[in-house]
Amino acid sequence: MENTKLTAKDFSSGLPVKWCPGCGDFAILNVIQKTMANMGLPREKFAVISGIGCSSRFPYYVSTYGFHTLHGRACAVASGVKLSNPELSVWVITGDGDGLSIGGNHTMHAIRRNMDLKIILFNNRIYGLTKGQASPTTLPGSKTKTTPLGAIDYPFNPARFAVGLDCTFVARCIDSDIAGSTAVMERAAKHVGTAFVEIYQKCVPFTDKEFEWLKDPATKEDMILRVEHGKPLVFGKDKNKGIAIKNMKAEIVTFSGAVPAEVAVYDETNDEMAHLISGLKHPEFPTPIGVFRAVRKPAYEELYYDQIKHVGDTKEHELEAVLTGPDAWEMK
Amino acid sequence: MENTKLTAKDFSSGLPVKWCPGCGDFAILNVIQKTMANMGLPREKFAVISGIGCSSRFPYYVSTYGFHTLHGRACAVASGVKLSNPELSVWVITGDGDGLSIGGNHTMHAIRRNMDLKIILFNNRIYGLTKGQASPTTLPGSKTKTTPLGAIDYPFNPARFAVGLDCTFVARCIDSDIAGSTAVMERAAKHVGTAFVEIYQKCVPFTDKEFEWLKDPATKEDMILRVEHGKPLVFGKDKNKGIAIKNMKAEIVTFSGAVPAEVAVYDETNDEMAHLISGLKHPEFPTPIGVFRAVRKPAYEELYYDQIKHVGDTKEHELEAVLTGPDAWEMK
Amino acid sequence: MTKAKNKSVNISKNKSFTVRFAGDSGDGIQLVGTRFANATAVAGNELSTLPDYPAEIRAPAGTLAGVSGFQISFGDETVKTPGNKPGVLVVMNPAALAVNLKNVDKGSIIIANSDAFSQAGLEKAGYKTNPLEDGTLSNYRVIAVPASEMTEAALADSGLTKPQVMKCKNFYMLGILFWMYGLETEDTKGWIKTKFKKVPAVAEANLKALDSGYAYAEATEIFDARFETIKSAVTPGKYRNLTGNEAAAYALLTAAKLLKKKLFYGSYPITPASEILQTLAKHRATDVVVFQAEDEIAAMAATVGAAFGGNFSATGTSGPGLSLKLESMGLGVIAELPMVIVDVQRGGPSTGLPTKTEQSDLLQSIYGRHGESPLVVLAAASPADCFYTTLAASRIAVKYMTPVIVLTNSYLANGSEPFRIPKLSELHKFEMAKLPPPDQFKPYARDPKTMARPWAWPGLKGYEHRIGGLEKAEETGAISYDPVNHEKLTAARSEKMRLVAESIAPTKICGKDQGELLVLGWGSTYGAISTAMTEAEAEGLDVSSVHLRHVWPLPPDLGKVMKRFRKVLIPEENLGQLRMLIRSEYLFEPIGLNKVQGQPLNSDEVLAKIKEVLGGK
Amino acid sequence: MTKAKNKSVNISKNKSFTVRFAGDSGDGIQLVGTRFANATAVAGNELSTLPDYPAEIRAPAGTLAGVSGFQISFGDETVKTPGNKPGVLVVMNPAALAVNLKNVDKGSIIIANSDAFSQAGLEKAGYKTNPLEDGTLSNYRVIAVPASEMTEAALADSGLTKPQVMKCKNFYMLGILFWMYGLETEDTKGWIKTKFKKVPAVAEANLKALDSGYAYAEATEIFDARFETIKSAVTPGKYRNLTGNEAAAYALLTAAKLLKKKLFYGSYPITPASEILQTLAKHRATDVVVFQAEDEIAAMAATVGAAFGGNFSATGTSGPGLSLKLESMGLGVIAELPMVIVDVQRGGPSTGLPTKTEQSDLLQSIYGRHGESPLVVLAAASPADCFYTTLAASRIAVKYMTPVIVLTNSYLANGSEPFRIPKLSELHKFEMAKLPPPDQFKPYARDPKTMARPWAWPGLKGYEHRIGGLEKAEETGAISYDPVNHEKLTAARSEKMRLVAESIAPTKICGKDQGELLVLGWGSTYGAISTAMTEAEAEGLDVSSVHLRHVWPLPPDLGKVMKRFRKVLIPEENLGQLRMLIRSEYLFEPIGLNKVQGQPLNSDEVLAKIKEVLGGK
Ligand SMILES: Cc1ncc(C[n+]2csc(CCOP(=O)(O)OP(=O)(O)O)c2C)c(N)n1
Ligand SMILES: Cc1ncc(C[n+]2csc(CCOP(=O)(O)OP(=O)(O)O)c2C)c(N)n1
Ligand code: SF4
Ligand code: SF4
Ligand SMILES: [Mg+2]
Ligand SMILES: [Mg+2]
Repeated sequence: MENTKLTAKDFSSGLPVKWCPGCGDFAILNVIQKTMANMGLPREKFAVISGIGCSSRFPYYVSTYGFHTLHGRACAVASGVKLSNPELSVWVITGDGDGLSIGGNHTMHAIRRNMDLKIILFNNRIYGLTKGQASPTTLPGSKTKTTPLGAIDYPFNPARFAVGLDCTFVARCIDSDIAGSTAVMERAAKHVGTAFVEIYQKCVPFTDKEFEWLKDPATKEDMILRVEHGKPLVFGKDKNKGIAIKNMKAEIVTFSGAVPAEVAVYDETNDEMAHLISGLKHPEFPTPIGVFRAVRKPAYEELYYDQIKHVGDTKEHELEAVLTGPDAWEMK
Repeated sequence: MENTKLTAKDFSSGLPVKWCPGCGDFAILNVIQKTMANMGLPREKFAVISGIGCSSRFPYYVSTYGFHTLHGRACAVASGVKLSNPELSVWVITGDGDGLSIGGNHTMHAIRRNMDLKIILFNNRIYGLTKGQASPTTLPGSKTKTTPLGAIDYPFNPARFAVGLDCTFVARCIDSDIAGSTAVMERAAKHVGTAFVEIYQKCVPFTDKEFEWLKDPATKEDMILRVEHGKPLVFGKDKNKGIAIKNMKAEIVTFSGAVPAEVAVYDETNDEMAHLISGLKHPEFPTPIGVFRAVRKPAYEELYYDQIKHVGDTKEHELEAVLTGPDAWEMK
Repeated sequence: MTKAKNKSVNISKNKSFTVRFAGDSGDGIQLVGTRFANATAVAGNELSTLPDYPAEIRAPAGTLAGVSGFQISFGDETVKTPGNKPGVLVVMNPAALAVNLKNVDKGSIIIANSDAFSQAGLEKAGYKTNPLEDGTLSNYRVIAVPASEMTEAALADSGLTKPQVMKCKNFYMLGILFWMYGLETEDTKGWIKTKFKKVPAVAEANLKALDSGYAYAEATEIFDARFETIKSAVTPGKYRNLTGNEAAAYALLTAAKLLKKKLFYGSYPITPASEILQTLAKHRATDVVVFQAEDEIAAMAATVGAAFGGNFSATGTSGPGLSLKLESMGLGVIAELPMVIVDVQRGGPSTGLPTKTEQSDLLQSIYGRHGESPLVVLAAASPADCFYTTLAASRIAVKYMTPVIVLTNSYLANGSEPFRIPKLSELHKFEMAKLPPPDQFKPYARDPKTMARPWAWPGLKGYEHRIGGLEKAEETGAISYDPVNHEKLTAARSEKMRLVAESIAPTKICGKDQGELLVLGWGSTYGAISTAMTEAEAEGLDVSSVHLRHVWPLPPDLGKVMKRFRKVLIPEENLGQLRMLIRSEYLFEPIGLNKVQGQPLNSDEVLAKIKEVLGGK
Repeated sequence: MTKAKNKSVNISKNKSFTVRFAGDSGDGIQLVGTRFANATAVAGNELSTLPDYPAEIRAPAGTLAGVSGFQISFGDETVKTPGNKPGVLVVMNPAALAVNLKNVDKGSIIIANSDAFSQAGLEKAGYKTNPLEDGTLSNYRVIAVPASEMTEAALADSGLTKPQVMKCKNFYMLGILFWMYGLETEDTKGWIKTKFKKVPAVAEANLKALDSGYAYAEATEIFDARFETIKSAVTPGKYRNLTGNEAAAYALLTAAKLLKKKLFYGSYPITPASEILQTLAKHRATDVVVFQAEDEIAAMAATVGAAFGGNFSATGTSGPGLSLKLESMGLGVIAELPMVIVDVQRGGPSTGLPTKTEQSDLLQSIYGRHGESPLVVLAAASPADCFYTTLAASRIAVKYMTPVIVLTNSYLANGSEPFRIPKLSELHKFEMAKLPPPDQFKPYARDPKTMARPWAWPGLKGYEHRIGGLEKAEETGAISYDPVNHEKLTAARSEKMRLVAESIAPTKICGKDQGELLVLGWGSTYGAISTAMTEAEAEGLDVSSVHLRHVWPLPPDLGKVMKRFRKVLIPEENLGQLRMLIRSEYLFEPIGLNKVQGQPLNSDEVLAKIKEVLGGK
């Protein structure tokens, strides 16, 4: 696997990229191409599997193996790819509709099995490709083509959803925050087991303003909580606010000077902390981003091949023995 | 709705019940029939909707309206029943395979919407009807027809799954614990919004011993943690053990005499506590049963009808106005 | 009608005209197309329209991928399709010209916004030199209008920003077209005022652009032609333009009202069926429940649940969704509950061509479920017919207690035509079996005339009962593994289909009722076939036609009708799916005309085939 | 062969015998049935078996719902089915008698465990008086054996508990049957020893029960009859008994080995297909990946993924699962990846009759996907043929790069027959298109002989490419919305089917190759038709038969073959699905024999129909 070092450009398929000008997907594409280049794997060792949606056009733009499958089925197809060909680095590209609405069952079972997939969920809180219907992450009250009076469904919080399923790696990042999403992606790439990454993604025609408050330089530092393992949960332009946990509930504490002890120190291996933190919501709380959970547990395909490594490959005579079974007889 | 009081027997359809002798389903049937009788609703106001599985035979034995639908689709069919006919008390009867494997997506979206359904999941950790294949709750290492060397899948913990999805009512009970399951069922019946009840259920031919340790009078009090709102988390034959929560982790503390302050007092409205408690697992911890989470949030159908109550029913002339639209013209 | 007064122009009278608007997706093409359509309708024309969206949501501005089109044909009653090739092509930019030119016959008129033919614009469209000037269009009548510049000039004092001003140039072009066809601007002006009520400056600007375009055409020498249609005598009444998707949605609302039941519509978005869901979402009420499910399986299952719950219940989707719905639809079949499934067909297989049209889900609709699982399939012939076909499907569903599939496709779904708005009192009531008293109620006791079982829903006292997907015993509906019972129930479900067939009205033949050639069509090819038939008749060809709404079961007299013709031609947008059914049912080989291009068959193709068949006799 | 020595008995020689074991599901019926089958096989018989499980997992002991059955027919080469009616019925309790008596002709032998005919036992079976004594069975030859008592006596010193002892009475009965048919007990004894290795006392007890039964039959006067079959001359070699589900599973293992690829099998449990999954689960290896997915959609999607990943990949299911798999299967069609889908048909529609047999998914297999989405459908004729048909399907899938459906059903899946075990070296190699060098690789460049595109999987350097479910451009496989390209690709996918058809071996006619009547069968009716044919031939009737493995596309010479017969009869376990295809393809009306009872057609029914058709000529 010692190739000449590849660059992000080597991971571009050269095809014209057909997203709306200004779409958040462009930035994510760049970050992932760069991440792949840094993995030290040759292109043929990658498979990028997507469902259907704007985001799911992704594989066409990456110069690896790619499969643009069916709406909602990316995780299921990818599970087949990974199990059949376990040396591959398999990336699932999906949307909030693709991965959480029609594809919810496959997403959750991939996570349950800890299948070694990098599931990258582009959350623009809308059905982009079909032109603007509500998705399971659309916020209550939002007016979309299917919710003319405002959505009434309670939304999923994708990262918390994954944490709730005990996903071994869960992170959230923002399309425009290149440094943040690069850091998250690099760690996801190295994780063995299911890595679930939610990306807040701008959709120009339909949810243009959805994440603006997390991007506006004037306000963003007060709006974002950058979660880092081993570091206290501090935020704010002046780094003067922190999250304390009391009676299993989060509270904002404001301080000046040194970080007080009541401010929780983040532990990405603690399930309950991940659950609590991933649940913090605007406007009561800042919006957490970063790696929420990262633990190592054998991946499904590791367990699979481990359980049968003593069997090895089926030899011809072994197959013949199977065909024969314990009860055969000779006829002359 | 002032009928002569109905009894459990009034809720029996009289059909011969066709489960294996000793199946845990019998006890659950009795408890639910009794619960229904106590609800003060006439029989015609109930709809019992099931998928496919041994457990899903349930509706045939109840004298209300019933629909034995398709494998995995009970929550989806039931959502249609409830939305179309919102005064009904709609009960979903499902299994660990039916509700969490093939039906996972519908279960999770019903919970997300907080659709007013009582989802009763019979968890026997096996596919009973199809004679013994692994289910998503089958424990690792279990030998089943599809896992001859022992299951490798990580299992779902159904109650924790529901808590992770912010289900507004989540409980767990045990088939043979009539008092416990009656108490849970009575509360589920009254809950508005999704009530998710996991029942540990004995399957005679396939998972006979699965829950024995929770039933053996000699050991069960040390194995079970009865969770009650507002009460300290105490367990053990001698009521001398408790659960303390430190650094967002549970710990067992042993004491004598009064319950020490470090033993947590259960709060069924606290998401994080529900998440932590529902995650406690044998053998490190006792197995929690009871109501894990109960909060009131408008149910989907409440939100739906509320949002359009100002519209009311469509009058004929309103429909004619819709047909006409803003752009009609007269031709002579 | 506003008449041209200040210059002499040639007035061409014609039975019909076809106009195509094309431009960048940001140019407001669909909007002006729709307004133009409305104006022709108000002037008393028959018409048929078809939008043609780009596949990408927002392809880069000015590129070929970003071209949006809207075609309309209008005139007398022979207008049944949006027309084959436009006589007038309006292009807002070079890309629009590049994409559409191949579909315009020499000699036609091209009206172009010449301001958009800048170096940059030409390059994006792949032109090296300017086609308006380099002789490319020498065989066409080109009218170059500096629409951007003129609009800017007209709106100099509007107080709007430049981009806002530029958004008005479509109305400038529309003004020109209004003048050319002698159409009234009144209605559109009213529409602009309502639409931009909240931003009066924009309303004002659009009104001014419209008037300026109109005035420009009237004043300028370059417009030497005006057109007038020969109107048809139409049934008097109130009319509106309606797309096929709107028509299907309104039919469901109407069906529920006629049945005096709550409507339940459960669906999952999918192109090109989403507008049915979106239209109904606008009309939610306490008796109109619209449910966006998590996927198509849930949508179908909830639809079955709502039918069990006692609502008039329906779902809609397109091919991939239909595939997913089949299992739950089968539950509807064995549960014998009424429901309507609208399938807006698109190009397949798999994800295929999501925005393109096709007729390739016919066999799936009939045979797609496992086991012997029969249901009724109807197909709509035109956008407005989506209303009547869906209404007919609803009646059958309730009368016979069965799921019914309605096939439309993206051509019908997005196309529009005038629709005479019915009064509810004109529409006859629904037939539905009466419930016997509770003590005589048996869930699977059938009405022998329809084989319908009684429909009793939760809430009704005394009718409590249990049903499910396992085979059921005659009468009681209890689970039955009995072999002979299974055969009986299988026969009963199939007998129901026979009874539906018996109820179909006698087949209507267009043209002579015997002869050399019968053109047998179904669904969306109606317009193309009708137009071809009119032309064939004019040429004195010996050809008649029949158009099927009932594609399964087939009308019982169809065999006899076909026998009276020496040949039968079946035009279809698939590889021959109806043809296969006809072969199997009537044991002869019809001639096929099959087009699988994601594009509708057009009347020229049908006419050419008619001639080929007749020529070769 | 053990010969009866100590008493004089009548030995009836016959070409074949049919025996049915029946008892409570707790009685070990399937076990003794299987042992009996094995012994007949070892003795050189052809045979065919069919288990008949109760629908409930564990219905209450002794009830009608709890009756389990196992039928076997054995003898010479004319044995092709488990037989219509048993000549010997063995019943372990009254319920077993009540359930099975209607299927036994007068004059047949009934061997009953008379100890089970207690008051309680009779009541559970709905008998008021004891049928062994009240004259009910006066027209039968009843042999009442106090099997419980005798077993108890034999095992008095075994040290086992009473329930343990009672579990041995099936072997007691088996001993009697071994004696009656002169079968060796050796193999079964060996089997008992292995099976109960860990509990020697139980092994010992079962051996003793078997011997005691044998001795009892030999000693007692009541057994006056022994039977001997006339053996057929069979191909020499090693044989085993194989059910259809095992055969399908083994074929997939074999196919992967021949192809030198890893096998991927992704499935979701469903009756009656679960045993394929369970059988393969036993043989997992680093090159045999067996994946129990969360549902059928995931199973199919993962199967497509594994084919993309470069494995030889397959899935299996039954009707409801097939409905769910259709959309993902369509992705396999447009992606043109090789895969095999085994559909073990059961009674439909919907959940239907999950444990019963049918042939009603044929049209769904062909037409069930949206759009024009063709694939190949094969059908297996017998349990052992499930091996060869699945292997043939695998070859086609890889050679033509296409999904192939294999239709079996619960009758074949659970039934068994002897299977000559092939050496891998006997089986010819797989054909598969060669990959060109990377620089010449185009994902959709086709081999003109097969229309197969090249199969390049992730991991192969230089072949990186992207595919998907949208319509693809010729050669490159890039997304293409081009109309003419869509028509070309649609044609290419259908041309592939034509090429598969061309490769089908000439149709084999059983009997004369022209005449009055041709019986055309497919799939699981093979046994019944063959048996009927043998009898018809014996009676000198003018009838031949053809049995189809290739149900779609159909063999190209089939039309010509059928033309040589005045009439064609199609027996099917559905409402006429192959008949519909034949009508549509060949434009004539075959005669149908249709049974939709969840039960296999039997040879008597086929023979009667043959006679009816020939009589009525
Ligand atoms: C079976 C099926 N149902 C529906 C669709 C239509 N469809 C395509 S993409 C999409 C939703 C896309 O939303 P999301 O996954 O959030 O992706 P985005 O476009 O927002 O990136 C839908 C409903 C389909 N292609 N297939
Ligand atoms: C679409 C479909 N797939 C598979 C099946 C087969 N099936 C019926 S029940 C069942 C699993 C039952 O397990 P569970 O839901 O846990 O219920 P239990 O029998 O254990 O109560 C399966 C796989 C089916 N009926 N339909
Ligand atoms: S519609 Fe939204 S998600 Fe889709 S390409 Fe445009 S901006 Fe991106
Ligand atoms: S198999 Fe198990 S779950 Fe099913 S009826 Fe028997 S004991 Fe109950
Ligand atoms: Mg989205
Ligand atoms: Mg279960």
